[in-house]
Amino acid sequence: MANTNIEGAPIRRRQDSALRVRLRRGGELLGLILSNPTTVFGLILIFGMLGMALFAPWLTQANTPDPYQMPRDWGALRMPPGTPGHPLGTTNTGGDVLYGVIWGSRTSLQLSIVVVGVTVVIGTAIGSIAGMVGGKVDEILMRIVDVFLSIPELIFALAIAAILGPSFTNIILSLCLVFWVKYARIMRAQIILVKQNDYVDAARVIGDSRLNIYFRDILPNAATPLVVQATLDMGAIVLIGATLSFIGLSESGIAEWGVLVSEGQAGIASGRWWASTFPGLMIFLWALAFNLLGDGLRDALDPRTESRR
Amino acid sequence: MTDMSRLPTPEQASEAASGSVLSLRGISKHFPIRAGALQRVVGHVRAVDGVSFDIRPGETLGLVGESGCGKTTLGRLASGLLSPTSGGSYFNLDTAALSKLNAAYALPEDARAAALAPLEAAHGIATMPKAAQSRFRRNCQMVFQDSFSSLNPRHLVIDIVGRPLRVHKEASGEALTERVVELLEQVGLGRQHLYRYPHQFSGGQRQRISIARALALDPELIILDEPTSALDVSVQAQILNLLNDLQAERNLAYLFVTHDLSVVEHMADRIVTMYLGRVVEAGPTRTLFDAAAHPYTRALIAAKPDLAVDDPQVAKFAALDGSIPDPARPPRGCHFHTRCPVATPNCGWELDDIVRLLERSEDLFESLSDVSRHSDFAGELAFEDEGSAERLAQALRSDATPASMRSAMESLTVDGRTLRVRFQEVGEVQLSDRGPDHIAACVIKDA
Amino acid sequence: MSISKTDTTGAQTVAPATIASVRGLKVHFRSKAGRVHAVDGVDFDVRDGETLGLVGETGCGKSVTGRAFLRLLPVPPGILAGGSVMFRPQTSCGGCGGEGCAQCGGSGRRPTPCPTCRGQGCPDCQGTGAETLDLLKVSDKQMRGIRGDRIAMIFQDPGKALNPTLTIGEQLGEVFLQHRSVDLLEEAGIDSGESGFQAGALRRLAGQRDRRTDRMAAALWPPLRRRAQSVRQALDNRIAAALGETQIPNPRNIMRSYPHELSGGMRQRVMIAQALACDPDLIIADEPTTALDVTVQARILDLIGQLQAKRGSSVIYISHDLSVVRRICDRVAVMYAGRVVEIGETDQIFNDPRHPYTKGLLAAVPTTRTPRGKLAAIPGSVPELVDPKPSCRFADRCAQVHAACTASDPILSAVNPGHDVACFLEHPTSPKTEAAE
Amino acid sequence: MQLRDYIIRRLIALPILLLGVSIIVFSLTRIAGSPVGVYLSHEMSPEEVLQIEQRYNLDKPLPVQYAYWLRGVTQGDFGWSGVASAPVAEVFPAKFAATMELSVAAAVVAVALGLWLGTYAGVRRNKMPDHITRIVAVSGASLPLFWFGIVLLIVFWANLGWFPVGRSTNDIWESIAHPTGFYTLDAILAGSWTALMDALWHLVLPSITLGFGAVAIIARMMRSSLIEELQQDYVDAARAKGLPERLVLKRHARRNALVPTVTVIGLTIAFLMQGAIAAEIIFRWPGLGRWMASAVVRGDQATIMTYVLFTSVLFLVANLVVDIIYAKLDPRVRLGD
Repeated sequence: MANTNIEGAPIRRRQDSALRVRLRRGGELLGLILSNPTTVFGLILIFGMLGMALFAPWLTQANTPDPYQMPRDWGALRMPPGTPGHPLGTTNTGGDVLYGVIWGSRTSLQLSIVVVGVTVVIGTAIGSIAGMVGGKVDEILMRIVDVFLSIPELIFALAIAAILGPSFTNIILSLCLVFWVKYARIMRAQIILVKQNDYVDAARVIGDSRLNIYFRDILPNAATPLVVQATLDMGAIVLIGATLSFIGLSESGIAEWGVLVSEGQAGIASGRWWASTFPGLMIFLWALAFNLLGDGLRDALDPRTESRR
Repeated sequence: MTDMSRLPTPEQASEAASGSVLSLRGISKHFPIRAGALQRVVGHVRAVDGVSFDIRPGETLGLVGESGCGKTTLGRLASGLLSPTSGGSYFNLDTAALSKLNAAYALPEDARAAALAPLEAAHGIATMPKAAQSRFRRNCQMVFQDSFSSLNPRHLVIDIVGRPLRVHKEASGEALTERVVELLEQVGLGRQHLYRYPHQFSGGQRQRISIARALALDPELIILDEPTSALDVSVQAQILNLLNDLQAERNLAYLFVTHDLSVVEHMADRIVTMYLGRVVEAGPTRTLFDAAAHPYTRALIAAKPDLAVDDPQVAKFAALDGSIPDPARPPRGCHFHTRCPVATPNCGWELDDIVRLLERSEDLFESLSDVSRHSDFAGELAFEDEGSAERLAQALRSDATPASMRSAMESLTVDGRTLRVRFQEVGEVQLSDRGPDHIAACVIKDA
Repeated sequence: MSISKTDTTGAQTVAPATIASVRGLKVHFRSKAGRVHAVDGVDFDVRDGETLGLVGETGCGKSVTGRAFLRLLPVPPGILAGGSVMFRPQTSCGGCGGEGCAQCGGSGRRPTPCPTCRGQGCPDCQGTGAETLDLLKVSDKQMRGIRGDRIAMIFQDPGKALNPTLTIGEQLGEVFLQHRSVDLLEEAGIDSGESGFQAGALRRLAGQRDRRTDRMAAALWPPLRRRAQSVRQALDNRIAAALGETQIPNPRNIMRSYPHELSGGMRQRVMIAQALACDPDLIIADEPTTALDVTVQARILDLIGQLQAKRGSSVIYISHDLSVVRRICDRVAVMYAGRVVEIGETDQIFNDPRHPYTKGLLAAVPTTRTPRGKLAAIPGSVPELVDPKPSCRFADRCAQVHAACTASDPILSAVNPGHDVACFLEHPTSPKTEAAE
Repeated sequence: MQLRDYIIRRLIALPILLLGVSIIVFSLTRIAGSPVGVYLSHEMSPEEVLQIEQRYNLDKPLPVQYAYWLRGVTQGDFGWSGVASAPVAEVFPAKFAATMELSVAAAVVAVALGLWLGTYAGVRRNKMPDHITRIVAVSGASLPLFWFGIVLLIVFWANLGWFPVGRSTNDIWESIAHPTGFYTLDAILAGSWTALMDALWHLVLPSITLGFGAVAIIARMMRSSLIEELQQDYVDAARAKGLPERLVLKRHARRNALVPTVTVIGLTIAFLMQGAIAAEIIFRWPGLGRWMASAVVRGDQATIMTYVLFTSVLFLVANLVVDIIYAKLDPRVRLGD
């Protein structure tokens, strides 16, 4: 609904400036995002886990020399939760579950930030080139994308990681190799969509350069779905990374949630449920938090899906 | 490319004493149609097919036609947003240059290139030097139909209206703000609107912002692509008045693309009517409304409801039969003959007209098994049974078929399950003079 | 209550019967900014057999008013905030069997007698003796019986109002199956007295109440299949006839095609065929030609006019296009910001407009006579209807605004027989009461 | 584009895509080094190693090696599986049957439940069932499948003892013949009630584990597209005809809402293939996934390559089928760009 009070706008608007208006708009948007309780819940979870990752060395005694290796307490194997010194119990090999849960958040943060960061940049670049240049270039790039998309992503990443050899770094590398495709595709589709808007033509009629039009008109209006997807993937990457670790593609003994679930698996027949349960719960919460935030962003940023909720 | 030499004749050019802002000559835009497993190009949609006209300084040229006639594509070709498949557009021709251009196009095709070369170099949109191109870019602006889509939702009004000035480095900082305020005031908005987003405005106000943006570089020509068709009448009146005031103040030329005959009658000095990618008639507004030479123009005008008619019951609905034919395979001769109420045998009746007739009949189309063409005008239609062929022949000889189509048939024989038919061959219909500054493409000359 | 035209002017001529009357209709929408009064106290009558034009600009509430007749409002956020829509369904005239006679005024139909008093006149039917239903209050089941049968709707964009995944025949057939299954069974030679599984299954199939077992039986059991096919045949004949009536060439072919395979004009013909399928008493035409080209528009308007005249149905023609309304309507109601501001015979409205808004609207349309650049534009734009104060809704755009305009609501009252205006310029002493309670 | 043309186009593209996939996979394996290791033992001399390299064409340039490998693949020679100590082609069918049985069970549950749940919630928008469905959907998308399986095991196997792990009880398995490799089918063919119950009993937990995520994905899509369709004009038009709400939903809205949902169902094929790996590890299900998992850990290249190739064939074919169904459901659809 158009704001029709414009004609009689009060004088105080005189002091408006572009910055002020933009800030106000940002504030309104933030308000819109925060008006959804599930989004707020997601954000609280995210801040909680980020805090955990940030303050890990203060929450637990960092293991030396490598804090990402689980410390082993050979004197307290297979202890249940509530054991003094091991509030969440210990694993078969005496690893402190709490330590794994806390330092695992750091590992997960590393994983998701590196993979999402790298793939968003690569995907945006390739998708933009395909969408903006079009023609043969687009054709070739999209055929490559098609080949990548013919393999389910987890299986592709699994194969790459397997061939590179089991290590957490290789998991990151393999996920980077696989995930850019999705962003390239979204970006290209978005650019083609946004290009159809008359304001792009209007900018051409003015005589603005193609690069300017891309950065001022196309990219900002095309980015929304990418931002939403990236948010959702912050969770999804951890989920997939943990699955790879669970299958056995990480070094064993590192503080990583998937590895811990895998180690704990052996004990469940004997009733030792804790070693798998807590790290798994963390994966769930991590993915849940970003899913909630992503959904909230989508609703707030994309007017079309307003009806979808 | 058939009739570019017809328009306008050198005599007419001399009347246009002040030259032309933009001249299109034989301009075409064909979009490929792809089909089959390998997506080969199997044909072209001739969205615009050999169109020529001039836009004179300070005038409003109305471009009318039904949806799908190519008027929007033509608007985009004129603004340089699309590049033509063939033909040329020439910018800023004075009287002398315009008559040279017309003389060149009057030459046979093989001699034309040499005569055109100097004009191409100085005035051709695609061929002129960079500086001249940039001058064209500043002097030819556009206002779009959809005011939602034509303003970037993430930009403030000051950025939108000030952008042309920034791009062409005309102003910055405080000076830019003042220029933008000036422009906004010219279109009936003001300083208080500088820092607003497009979504905070109503449709009419957004269209005003679009107009302010188009005015920023002080152009000579603005292409208006259905600027008011998304607006309510009371707002439309505001915008039309505004456009008119601006034209008077700044000696702007408008190319007004619209489907609304009332609006174009009100606004235009001259009108060009298009049908299936071609110009069928062009002339001064009053001439067209009082004495249109082409039956299509007449039909459009008659279909226009008008409040000024005193007794509405007298103004009987004038309506056209049928729908617009497939632009990928336009009818031969006059494109309009399939729907024309006054068609003659010379209008280009062809084999496809029989197929169009068949599509309307209950069962004959089903029993049609094969069509073999000798040309567009002659061929054989094979049916699954003899009865169908006979029935079609009867229908073609009866009143169910337009009289002009019947007399266009040179022969019609039934041979078992096959129907042989030959129509008289007719060339493309050319635009011809109908009076001062008035041309039309119709085989009936004494309308 | 506003003054009813028939009461004040009924002296010399017999007042035309009304088929529907809207009184104090209020439809509100919930929005973030507040309660939007989209329709805010609308009164008008629809006379039997007439075409009533409902004109106004975007957002004036004309479409919502039209949809209220069929209760097709999104709930939530739409709220029926008050008023009534009274409707008198008709039946075929008993005197002539629908041929048209003196008894029914040649229309071939007459009002259904009131079930409470058997046509004697009682409070239920407001003393008219004709069955009178408040469309806002009838049960859902009764509403379904009215929709498509007694009141039909032609939508603005036939491209969106036809289901893209069903064929034209399937969509048109639904109307007949829903409202005319008895006739279909009769045409297919299935006796109404017949009982047993076969007859039951056939009845369920023809009435769209089929169960899975019925469909399986109809597919697998030859005797049932044959009879189901004859019902199908009867249905197809009806569909083809309905399409043929709208001058669609080759209806049997069109039946098998999908909406996207047809041109816009053709689709609108299908919509019209669907709306007129059951000979409704009242047709709501919501901007039926807005999406079409002018040359096609003329044909469609012609067609609606012809078919309406043949059936004697009444039409509410909703449009923003004054020139079209002038051509085809008997009477016109001008709406602004959720209210009817002026209503009268077409001639009265176009030759003697009284409300400043109507005058402005007419002057804003470019015509042959208007000199260029001299269109009389109405300044400003339509106000937002969030929690409006009592005042003339047009006051802030009106050139002749005075103190009374901003103080209270003007109400519709007669300036001439059959011509009502809601404006303080015409009725300086207008009572300050609201139109509805 | 015509549907027939489109299918032809896709069928032409299929082998080309697979060729692309095989090149990627082949180059990856060779990055990691020569696969000669599979054939070697400690006591071989350098000459013997050379001989073996020659025998398997491992001394040739990479493109030539690729050509030899491709020729082998087309002839059904997928190489030697180090993990299974047998040729890949020989082990494959039995494992394939096991995985398929699990995936089909999960898919049937997921599609049926997902569509029902999505419809149920979409119709009751913003009411209690809708909120619950949304919670189920979002947690389904966030739940690590392997952990969910373990939790189920902890509760229903380790603590309650209601359900078993593995694919079968050994002596019951041996009591019947296995012509198809699908245990449930075999049991039905053999007419053995005990075997059938045993098969189904073992299927319950793994198929719930595998299907849960897919239910979430499908329900979510069905819900949102149903809500979108319910707002279309033609739904109002159907109501204006006097149709009861039941038919408006069934014949108009739900059918059209299925169109985008079908695409998502196609994507869940990939989801099931991926999920099967973890599910099979947890439930000791002797299928392709578990085989792949051990191959991955031990660097068994032939198995990995075969598995990747196989899943992409399955995935591409499934997507093709989905697109055809899509075109059938929606006659407007203009396939391809």
